Amino acid sequence: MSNLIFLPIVIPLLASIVAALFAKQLRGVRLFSQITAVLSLVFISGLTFYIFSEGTIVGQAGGWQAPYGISIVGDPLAMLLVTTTNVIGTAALFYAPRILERQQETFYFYGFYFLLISGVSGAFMTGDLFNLFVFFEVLLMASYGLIVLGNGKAQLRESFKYVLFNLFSSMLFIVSVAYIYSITGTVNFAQLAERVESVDQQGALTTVGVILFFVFAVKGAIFPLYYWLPNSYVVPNPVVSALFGALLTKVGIYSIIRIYTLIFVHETGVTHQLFIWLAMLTMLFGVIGALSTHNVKLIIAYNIIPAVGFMLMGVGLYSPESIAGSVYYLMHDMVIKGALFFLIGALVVAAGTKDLRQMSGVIQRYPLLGWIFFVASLILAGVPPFSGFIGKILLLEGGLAQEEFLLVIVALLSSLLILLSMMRIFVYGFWGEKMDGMSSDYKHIRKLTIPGVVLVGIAIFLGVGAEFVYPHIESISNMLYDRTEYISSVLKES
Amino acid sequence: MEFILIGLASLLFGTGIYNLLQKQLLRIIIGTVLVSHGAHLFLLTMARVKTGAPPLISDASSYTDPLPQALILTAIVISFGVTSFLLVLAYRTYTLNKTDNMEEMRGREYE
Amino acid sequence: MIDIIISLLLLIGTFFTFSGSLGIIRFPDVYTRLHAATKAATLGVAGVLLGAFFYLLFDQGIVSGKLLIGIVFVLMTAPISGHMISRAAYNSGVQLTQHTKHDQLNQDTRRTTK
Amino acid sequence: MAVQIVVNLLIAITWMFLSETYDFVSFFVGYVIGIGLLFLLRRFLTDKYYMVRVFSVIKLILIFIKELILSSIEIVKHAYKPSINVEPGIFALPIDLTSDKEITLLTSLISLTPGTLSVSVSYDCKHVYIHAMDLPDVEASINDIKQTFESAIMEVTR
Amino acid sequence: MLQDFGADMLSVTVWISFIGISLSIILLVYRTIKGPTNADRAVALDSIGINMMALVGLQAINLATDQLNDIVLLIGILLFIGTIAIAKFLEKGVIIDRHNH
Amino acid sequence: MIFAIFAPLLLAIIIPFLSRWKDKIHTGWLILPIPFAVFIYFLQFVGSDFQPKVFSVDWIPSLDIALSFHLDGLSLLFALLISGIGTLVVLYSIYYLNHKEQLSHFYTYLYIFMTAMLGVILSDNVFGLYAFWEFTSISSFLLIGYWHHRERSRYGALKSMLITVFGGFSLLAGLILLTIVTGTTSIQGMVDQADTIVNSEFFPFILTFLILGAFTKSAQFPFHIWLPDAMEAPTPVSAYLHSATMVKAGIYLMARFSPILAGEPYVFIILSLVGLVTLTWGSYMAVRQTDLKGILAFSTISQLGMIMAMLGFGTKVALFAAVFHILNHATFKGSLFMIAGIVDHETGSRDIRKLGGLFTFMPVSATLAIFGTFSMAGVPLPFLNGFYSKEMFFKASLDNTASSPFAETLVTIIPILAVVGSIFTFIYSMYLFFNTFTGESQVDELPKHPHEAPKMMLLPPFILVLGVLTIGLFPTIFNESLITHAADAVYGGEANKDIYFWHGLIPAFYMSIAVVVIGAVMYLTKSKWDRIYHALPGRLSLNKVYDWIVAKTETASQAITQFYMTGSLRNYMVLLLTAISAIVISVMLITDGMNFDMAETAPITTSEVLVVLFMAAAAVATIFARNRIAIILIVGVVGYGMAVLFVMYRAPDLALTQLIVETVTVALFLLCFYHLPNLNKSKTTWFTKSTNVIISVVFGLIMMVVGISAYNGRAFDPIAQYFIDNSYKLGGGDNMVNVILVDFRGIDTLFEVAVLFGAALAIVAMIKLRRNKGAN
Ligand code: NA
Ligand code: NA
Repeated sequence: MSNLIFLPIVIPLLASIVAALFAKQLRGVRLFSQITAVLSLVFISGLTFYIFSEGTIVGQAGGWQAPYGISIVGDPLAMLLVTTTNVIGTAALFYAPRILERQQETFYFYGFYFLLISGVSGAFMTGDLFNLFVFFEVLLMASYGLIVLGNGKAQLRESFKYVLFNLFSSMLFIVSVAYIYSITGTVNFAQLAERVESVDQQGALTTVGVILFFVFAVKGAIFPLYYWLPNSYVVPNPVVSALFGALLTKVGIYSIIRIYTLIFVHETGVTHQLFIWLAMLTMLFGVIGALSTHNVKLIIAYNIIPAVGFMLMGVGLYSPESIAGSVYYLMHDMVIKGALFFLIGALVVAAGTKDLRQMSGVIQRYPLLGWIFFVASLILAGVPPFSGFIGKILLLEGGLAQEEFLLVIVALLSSLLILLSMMRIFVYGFWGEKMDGMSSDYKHIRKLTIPGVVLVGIAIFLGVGAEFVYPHIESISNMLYDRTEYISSVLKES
Repeated sequence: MEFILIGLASLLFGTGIYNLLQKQLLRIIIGTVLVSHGAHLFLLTMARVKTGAPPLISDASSYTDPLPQALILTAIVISFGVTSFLLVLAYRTYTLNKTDNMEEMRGREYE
Repeated sequence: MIDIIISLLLLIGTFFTFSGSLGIIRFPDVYTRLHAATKAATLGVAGVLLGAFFYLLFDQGIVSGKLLIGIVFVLMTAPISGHMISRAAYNSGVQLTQHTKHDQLNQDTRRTTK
Repeated sequence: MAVQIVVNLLIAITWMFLSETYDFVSFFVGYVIGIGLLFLLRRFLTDKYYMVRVFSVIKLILIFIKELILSSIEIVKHAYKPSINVEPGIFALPIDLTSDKEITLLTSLISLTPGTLSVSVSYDCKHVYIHAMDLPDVEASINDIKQTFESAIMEVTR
Repeated sequence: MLQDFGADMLSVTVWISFIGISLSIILLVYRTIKGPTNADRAVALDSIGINMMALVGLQAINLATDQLNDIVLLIGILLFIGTIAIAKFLEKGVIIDRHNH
Repeated sequence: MIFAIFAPLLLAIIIPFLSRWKDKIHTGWLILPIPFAVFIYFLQFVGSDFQPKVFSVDWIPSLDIALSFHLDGLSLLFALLISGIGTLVVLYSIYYLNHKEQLSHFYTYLYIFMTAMLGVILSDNVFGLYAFWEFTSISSFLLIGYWHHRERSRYGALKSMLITVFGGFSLLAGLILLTIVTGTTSIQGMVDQADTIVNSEFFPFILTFLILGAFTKSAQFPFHIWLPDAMEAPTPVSAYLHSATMVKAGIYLMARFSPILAGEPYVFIILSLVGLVTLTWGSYMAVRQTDLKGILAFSTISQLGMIMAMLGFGTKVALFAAVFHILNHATFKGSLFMIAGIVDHETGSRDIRKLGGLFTFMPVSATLAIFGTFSMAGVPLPFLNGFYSKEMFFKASLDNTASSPFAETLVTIIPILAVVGSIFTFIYSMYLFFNTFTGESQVDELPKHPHEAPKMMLLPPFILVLGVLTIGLFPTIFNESLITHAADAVYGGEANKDIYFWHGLIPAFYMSIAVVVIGAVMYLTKSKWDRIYHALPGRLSLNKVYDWIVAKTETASQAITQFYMTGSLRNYMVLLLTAISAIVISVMLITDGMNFDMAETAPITTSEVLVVLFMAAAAVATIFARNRIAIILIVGVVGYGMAVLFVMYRAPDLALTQLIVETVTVALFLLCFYHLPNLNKSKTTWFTKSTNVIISVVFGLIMMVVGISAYNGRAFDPIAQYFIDNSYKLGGGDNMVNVILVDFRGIDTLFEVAVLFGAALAIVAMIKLRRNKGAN
């Protein structure tokens, strides 16, 4: 069983190679990718259910026991996120052929896609700090590949900035690993967790922890390190934006959740309080950005940022409820961001423009798109009974219980402004007199809408059917809060 | 000796950052290269240097910590991959945008 | 005894290497500097490496073929590199020092181009 | 020549099998024996005994090393002189060598000779342009190179 | 007696050589930075490589290991390739690079 | 009961599929039975022996969120209003809306709204309540924006949504705080712990959050501004939302929590004050309106203020009156909206200045309107229910006790404000009726020739007027079977029992008389007062505040975002580095993170120092180099220096790799920057340069200080010994680094190759795609 745990990482890697090798046989590759994605989604879902019921599976690569080898840890949190990743990815694969140019598909879209999935899954599952760096690089490299697929002026320009920011944070990552290794002499999460506790002089460790935080903060787009995000997420093809929006920043925030609940919890008064402040600023500046533009894609891209703020808020509050809130929100946000980027891609194709000022009455021709977008907006804003609401309740509960009133008010205010930014699209873009120049290719738009519909359906389920999901999230959060299970399952031999 | 090396690594970081803050594509990339050298050097230094024989099994009594070396090796190769990509990207960016000045590539048209 | 020979090799090698570098610093133009690089430095490194070869051979009992090949390789490639650089320098228009007396290449090139 | 080397190698390996020691020393002994055998059988060989060429190569290398040492000393002298008063210049050396291999070898060797450095080869391969560190007399330099290297190279290649 | 002297001398020599070569590299770095032409830099860089080979050789004596020989050889090969590449580049670069100095 | 609540929602899902028959039959007919059935269902509970009922279905038990419904008197009253008036509104809409419109949308929204409203008033679980609450906001947004091709509709829809959702979020915070304080999510459970809540340190926050939720929803001053714009909705919607449902949700909320809140000094002050201000302001504003629906909108605002004020008084009388007035207001306001719709429908205009003398053309409508308006005005006639509750209101306004000096002042001005507000109410009621139905008719100026509406369209307002009269004539029946139970629920015990027409010559009676007399005089001389009515910029100014906030949010967002999202890589880098530096330095200082107790180090040797020096020199030189090849070569020096360091520090494998990588990188550099122009002397300002220097230096120093501290802070032996011991034994190799790479940490290596693979693909894609596609 413990060898199966590598498959979520290895299958996409192999698929990536196959897809790249046969990239010119486009039809074959498409079919291969879709089949592979669906099959591995089925497999991973099964594995996840198994782990939910039977407990964490730890794969020690090459049979070397932790902390000497690299542990791939299939704990419920990791598996939950890997499953979500694959869900969104699979949806993206069915969206891609309809929105990508042929050129872009043949130039290794599918190769990059699988590489991205492999990197993201690896980042979720690894139990080793340096290995996390490696998986970061894998997923970043894949994202670089995806972002340059447009290969136009703007794409390349924004890609350059994007690559630089990530490169710099990667370097900071290495330095942080160096610092941590110097103090603790290990890079294994579980062993780090054990050792960090018993370090005498913790000031230096806290400082290092904060530096490491910034590494993830750049990837996770936390204030004030998200400058690279909006434009980099706007210039690529919608399917790429969807993958980015749903997966990339989430890896950063996942790492924060993991590391600042497992390892650096020795001085929460400093680190986690810092998170709370940054969470507030992230939410505020994110929505401010979302309100600042008439580019519909950019509105969605900016909306990634406040969501990150919400998740960070949960880590900052550091209580079982708030962590559960962050995890729920994380899962929810992956799904809904994927959906929104799909839908907004469809909207841009349908309306023939990205500019809200030139858009109106789209719903009159494309009611399904309009209504799904409307529901997606509500989900995003955390309106009950959808998925965003569950996470929000938990986070607010956590915040209020700790009397962080300012934080709660900022969170609610930004929820309101998120709704405003989304409703602006609905009211000014979908409503109104039927505009000229709208696409009349109903079939195409319909096909572009379907993947979004599926994801929105999942998001609705995550809210309405929260009872099927939440107990797992609760146990995940308890595991995160009480670290012993993770540590013991990884270090069981020693 | 380690403190001198830490100083050098920090200097590499500093100079790298200074270059990163410039306008020309080339300088910016040079900056990333310097920063990555600095990062690798940190990894080397923080594991303590010269504490024994090279990590090759022989009859020596003590060896230098091999783990950081393995990590650096991975990091070097990865940096190389990314830098190569970045170089080609810079080249393409330059040829398409017809400038190597980043300040002329702000791209505000999306707002 | 052998250690003394090795030491001498090392010292001589270092001396030549250092002198070559000094020449590269002090000589007036790229061509004269190349003289220093292709001769003194090459010889110097060959000396040091030979010292190392002997050390491994006699003190450690290791026959290090790679080191030997390395020496030969340097000796073989240094002049080629020097030639390449000087040609590149000349073709890219690097000026000779003002003290230069003859420049037949320049004259010939002018003749053929006219 | 290639055939001879292969034969020599076979002899060396055979020797290793015969002496049942498989290390460098026995290989070396076998190779030396092979050289001797080939020398004895040289009249039965169709082309020139290859060791002759090997000797000329060794001779060339020795010349080369000698020149290298001499020229290096020359350079070192200049490097430490308080003031550098040389008269550098470029001159054309007429050559009789034809193949690329030979010319490359020559230009390389020239570069290592005291005070000279090959800069360029003319398009018709009749001249090598040489930069000299100190060029008091062009003719003398030309003769010097022709006598030492060019003949030695020809010995090896022809 | 002589052997002891030789061993002592060797360690001193290696030390002296280390310093000599390092100083030599510093001189070359100066030339690399200073130029004035790129050809000068190429020469200096080439020499730095050669000096590095010597340095690695010294370290091989210092650590009494033959594992560094690969590096010596590799430096030699790379240096050659690199120098040729740079020279080729300098030669072609003339088209645009005319106003370099 | 669950079915009763969700029946409209279920139907809403089916409605779009019903629309295929819309050519044959108006969709409204098909769906009319549902609300009626719901009404009948709830009607069966009515009776003097009513006992609260509880129905519950688990939803998310692990979060203590359930669909648990508690049907008490208050809920029952509301449920009847919602389903009853809902039925009438659907019936009315069948005649009001043309069947060519997208009726399926309309009814879908309406039925979602109906379920949401029923859910709000029946939920016992606070999160259930909140969920339904938000759905009322959303469905009313859709209803208001039903004619979304009209700019005003979109504006009104967005405005109502923003304000009510704002309130909703606030309510959520309040509800969560309540669950934190009480440990239960059940409202009844909270009511049982009223003391815990009131004495909790969170109470001020709970109060603020709840009140904000209620005020925004119930259009209390100054959040009332969304309501007039919501009149852009089709009139059936207005009749429904603003008489009985949506706007009463806030009232309901305050009533629901009244057992906890009533009597609290702050509750008294805030609710009474805001309620009365809303009452006065709304009625004053209503007088100025010229649009029939505008008058009714502000009338609604003022009536809501009145009810809110009574909830604030918190006395038995006041609470009873509040509940009673909820019912009364629903009847007369519902009928008036419908009449206004009929007038609009049949004349094509709602402008009161163009209307007049319609009595002749529409006698039935006019008759119905008499009862509605006079009841609203509180004219003391025994068959008008409005008077009963108005009189009780006056009575309650005189019956307050003060607990603080401020409250004392308030207690004295409450009756005054009550009378003033009621005077205005009287005026606009008269104005509404007489200016529409009597006086000179201007038939020619109207878009349509007026005539009476179809009988069936008159039926809904007729039924409501019938309600007005029945309640007025037989208050006791309603009281015993319905209102008492509701009042008990609000009071949290035995509330007032009796409704009398004649209380005797109590002060309240004089107040009623004063209202009628002064009101009549002022109405008759209305033209003389016009200047006063228009003296204040009034409605416009508050709207302007809203518009200003929305516009400012947008422009300020733009300004802020454009200020720092400059697109300039350098600016971003500067911000990033400054932020990291500042925070890391602060953390270092706070946690005392610097550690200068020097740990053991390797000895310093000259040659190593020299190597370090040459690398340092080269690194610094990159800054000053002007020549592009020079800079590349100098960086090569640094790279080779790294290799030397690796050799010196016993890492031969690293040195090898570094050498190859560095050479290839330099070659690639040369290749890629082949065509680039030289690095011209950049025109950077002195300021830019010095910030660059400062940032680089500071960041470098931080790295150094943290590095030194981390170095000195070694607390454990590294795990290296295991590798040293086991590389050969277990890994089968004598080069430990290699063994680690391919065996212990094989995954690293595998994915390092994956990175190279990705890089290669990306490079190929970049180069090849260009050829095929060309620059765009
Ligand atoms: Na527009
Ligand atoms: Na629009």
